[in-house]
Amino acid sequence: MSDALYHEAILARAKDTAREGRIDGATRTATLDNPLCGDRVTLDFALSGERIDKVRHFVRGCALCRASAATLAASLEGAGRGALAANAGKLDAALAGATDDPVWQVFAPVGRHKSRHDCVRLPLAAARAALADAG
Amino acid sequence: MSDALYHEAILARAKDTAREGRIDGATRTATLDNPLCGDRVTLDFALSGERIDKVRHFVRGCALCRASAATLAASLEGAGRGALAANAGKLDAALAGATDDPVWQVFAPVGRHKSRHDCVRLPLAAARAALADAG
Amino acid sequence: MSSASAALRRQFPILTPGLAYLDSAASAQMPVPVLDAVRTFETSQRANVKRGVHRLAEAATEAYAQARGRVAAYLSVPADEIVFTGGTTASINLVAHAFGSLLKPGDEIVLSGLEHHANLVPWQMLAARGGITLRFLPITGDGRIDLSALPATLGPRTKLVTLAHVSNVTGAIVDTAPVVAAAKAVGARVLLDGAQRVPHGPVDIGALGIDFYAFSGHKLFAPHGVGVLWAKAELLDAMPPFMGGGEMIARVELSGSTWAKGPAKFEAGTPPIGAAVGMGAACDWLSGLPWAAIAAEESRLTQRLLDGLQATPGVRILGPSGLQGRAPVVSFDLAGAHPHDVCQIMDSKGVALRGGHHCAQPLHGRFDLAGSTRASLALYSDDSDVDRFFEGLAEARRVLL
Amino acid sequence: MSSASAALRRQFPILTPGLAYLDSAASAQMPVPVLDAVRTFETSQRANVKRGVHRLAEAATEAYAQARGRVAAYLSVPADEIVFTGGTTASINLVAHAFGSLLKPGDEIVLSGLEHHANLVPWQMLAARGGITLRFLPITGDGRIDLSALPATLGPRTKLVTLAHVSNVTGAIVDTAPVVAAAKAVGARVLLDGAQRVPHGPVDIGALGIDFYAFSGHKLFAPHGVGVLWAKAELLDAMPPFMGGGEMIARVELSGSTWAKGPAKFEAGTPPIGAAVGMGAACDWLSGLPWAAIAAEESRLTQRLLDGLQATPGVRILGPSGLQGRAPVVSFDLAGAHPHDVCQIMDSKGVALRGGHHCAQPLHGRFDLAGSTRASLALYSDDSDVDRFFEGLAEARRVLL
Ligand SMILES: Cc1ncc(COP(=O)(O)O)c(C=O)c1O
Ligand SMILES: Cc1ncc(COP(=O)(O)O)c(C=O)c1O
Repeated sequence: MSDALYHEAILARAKDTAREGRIDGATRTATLDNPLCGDRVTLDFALSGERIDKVRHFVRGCALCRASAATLAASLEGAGRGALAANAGKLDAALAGATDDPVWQVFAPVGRHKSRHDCVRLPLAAARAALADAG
Repeated sequence: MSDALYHEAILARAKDTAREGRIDGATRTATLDNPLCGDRVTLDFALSGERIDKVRHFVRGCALCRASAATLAASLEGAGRGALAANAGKLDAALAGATDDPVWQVFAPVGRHKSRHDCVRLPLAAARAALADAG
Repeated sequence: MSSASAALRRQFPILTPGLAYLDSAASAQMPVPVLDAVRTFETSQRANVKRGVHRLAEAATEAYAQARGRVAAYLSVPADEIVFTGGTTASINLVAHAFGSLLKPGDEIVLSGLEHHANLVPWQMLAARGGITLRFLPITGDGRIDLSALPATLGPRTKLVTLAHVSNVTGAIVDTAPVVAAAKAVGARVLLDGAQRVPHGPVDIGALGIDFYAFSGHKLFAPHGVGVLWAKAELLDAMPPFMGGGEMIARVELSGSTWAKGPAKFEAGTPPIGAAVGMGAACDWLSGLPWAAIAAEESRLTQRLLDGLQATPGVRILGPSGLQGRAPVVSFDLAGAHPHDVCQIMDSKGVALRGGHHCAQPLHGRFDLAGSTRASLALYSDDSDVDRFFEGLAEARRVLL
Repeated sequence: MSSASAALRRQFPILTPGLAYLDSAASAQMPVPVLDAVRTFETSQRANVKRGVHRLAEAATEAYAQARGRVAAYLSVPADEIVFTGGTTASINLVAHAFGSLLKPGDEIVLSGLEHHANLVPWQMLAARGGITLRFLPITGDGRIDLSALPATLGPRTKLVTLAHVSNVTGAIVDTAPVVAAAKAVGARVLLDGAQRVPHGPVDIGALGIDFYAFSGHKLFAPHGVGVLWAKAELLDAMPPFMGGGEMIARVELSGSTWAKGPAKFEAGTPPIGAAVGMGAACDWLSGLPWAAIAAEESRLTQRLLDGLQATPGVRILGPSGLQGRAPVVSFDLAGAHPHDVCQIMDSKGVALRGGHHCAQPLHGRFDLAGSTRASLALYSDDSDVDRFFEGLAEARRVLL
């Protein structure tokens, strides 16, 4: 039996390399570390005003972190900047076991494992840092 | 019932003021503190060569410390300097419950109370400091 | 003795019928809920915290975080302002180094003449290291910090005022409002040494308007070896770390390192996990107790001690003679008898007291004494303790005087 | 599994049949004799130490002194050279401040590239404070300190060489003789971080010719929150105190203070008494164990881990491939799998491992990794743990690769 944490859907997300990489001349970028494990996430954004044209993630981290980064990038691309807060709310709900959002509910099994919450939250924190007080 | 520690003989020694005080122009003197309780013992000696002519003790301390100082002073006066080591040995034996020395065996009940060993040893330590490396 | 307090007392297995434990200001005893919380941690949750993802590591990390939350709740502060340390002494040394390193030669720190050595020696060491000047509020005849000296003692160079919330010798509770007002007026920070305050009920730290608060687990019915420093988040941010090592870093390279944020920055190395869990359990247990009733009982017993001592020839009480602004800590001098002799004889009657300078030599110097004898109460104290105390005191007087 | 080791294992109530606890290098578990010693202290001897003359205070003081003696016996050193601290990190910070304050700008300290952050960050902080230069011995490809660099790294300005006795990542045991000889030749002192050495049997510290030794209770089958600094008496004499407060003073006046002698000078405040009693009980228990047999068993299990890992595709072991000069700590990288994912999946099989940088980021940098997965053994480890480890590893590979 594999740990429910590592079900097919989450592993597929972790292996989703569609938006992996960097953006040359990104409008916004941020790199964040998780000091407890040394993991590192970089998120690059190409913006047109409030609209997010393109997102790339570059993760040195665990499968959960990579799955979260890929999920976030896919959710934000083409959306407005406000979509970040909405997605963060959906992840929180998934961790609390209180969502049926088709995109984020794959992270629901992480809810029971507090030590891994930071892994899935790190990409959202990096996005928040990158998009903060934009003008 | 009074604690066996504070029996008549030891209290009598504590109240023995025969050699209490200081010696003007003492040949040797030393003051020691017990840092744990703030108690302080001063021992003054008047020596003629190896012979101890006179001893005075000045104690700010508990009854056990005063009794020990008075006992030591009485034992050393008129003796040679070597008598200090002999008396220290007798006190150690008394604390170990292994003596019938008529002078020091009054301290035998202190043996059971490790926290008070320093109280009765402080005067001997002061004497040792005063008489150390004498020429 | 009320049946409520009898039920409380039964929670403390060490308090056997023959024992009048009146030394709670040195270390208070541990109730069953705390003993059990520690045992449960050690036998079913024990692991190192934070970095681990296995079940025990998760359980330990959760228990440690819960402990921080429970302590924070007892003090009405956010959990991320609670730093676990080794004790009050370690907490104050942390501030003396971390906050102290932000000070400049010529800056001044204000203390009082009744401080425990833990709230004096670290500042003397900082003064020697950093060219800081210490200034002292004097002590009144009844063992209080003389707050009328605040205006003359504080000035534009004052950067910190650091005082015992409750004196461990006189029991005097400092009136914090004028201290905080005077400090604010000159832009100084305020640290309170709460070691003797927290065992007597929850403290609303936020309401005090202070900046730092320090205390120990072992006086708060928890294990030895854990303590707390509470500091405002802005100060935790502004201060450099004190000790270096694991857990307090963001990133380490051979050429240099950067620091974690929040309390972690000040918790270098593996923390005292089991002891912290015990402290959390103690705070949780204490938070549920009927404090108005307990305070009334502690006061009633303190009054009995004060009355009986005042009626005893040769006794001088070091501290306020009444209950106003006073914690249940009663120290006294018995003329002609040394505190250790008094304690020893009273011990033979089953009465546990403490004698000596109680780590407050300057205060005893102020009273022209080398030491004193102290009876200190806690929530489990009852009339039988006070009865035994006076029986023991009569015996000590009979033997020694 | 021999019946002797099965009997040992039964002493650890937390080691239930479903659990393969392979995280002892983070925190080892506590056996019944240690659990009981702590409980006995807390329920029948608990009081503050030293100053008290009542029965509990005498019992507590005696228990604390006995603990010091038991730790000293485990290390074959005099009891008055044992300083109780909060842990390895606190011990090393103590030396960095106390010994560090005797150094001058331009003096050098030699470390290695595999140190735990606890034996690196305090020296970086000292370097910044005191103008001290840090120099590093490099690490070999198999995770050992490269002692061939000693002559080029040590020089007349070297005042201290401070190294892990055993690496908490690679398990490499440092060869102390050439280190001590090289340090002696230039008049430098030697500190060994023994955190990962002491759980594997008594150490004759006197025979090593070193000056300081540091370790933690929680890795030695005792509570968290207590540690030891051993230092030569002459160094305890020469160094100023680190923290100030109660117990470490000779006399305190408002104008200044003087210090106690011996270990007391470095034990400011109420010590972690119950935890120290637990550590003494642990040392006492450990002193009576058949170490030749335990070492042989630890080696045999380590060999099984090494053999099985070497036969696993994609696995790279960080550390010596053989048993020579190696403690039972085995870290590895599984290509394409993150350590936390490996640990998490293996936890679902009841295997407790640790993943990450293990507070040794520079060492992982040396290997071009962010982290690794670590299995660490203790005297209670057995074949069932290793069996489960390989079952779990197979599952992790199946899921992740
Ligand atoms: C008022 C006060 N401050 C500080 C301390 C020191 O606490 P600890 O020894 O637990 O560090 C004590 C108790 O000893 C105290 O009563
Ligand atoms: C080699 C080594 N040194 C130092 C430490 C730090 O010990 P502690 O966290 O108990 O202070 C550890 C363990 O974490 C270690 O393995």
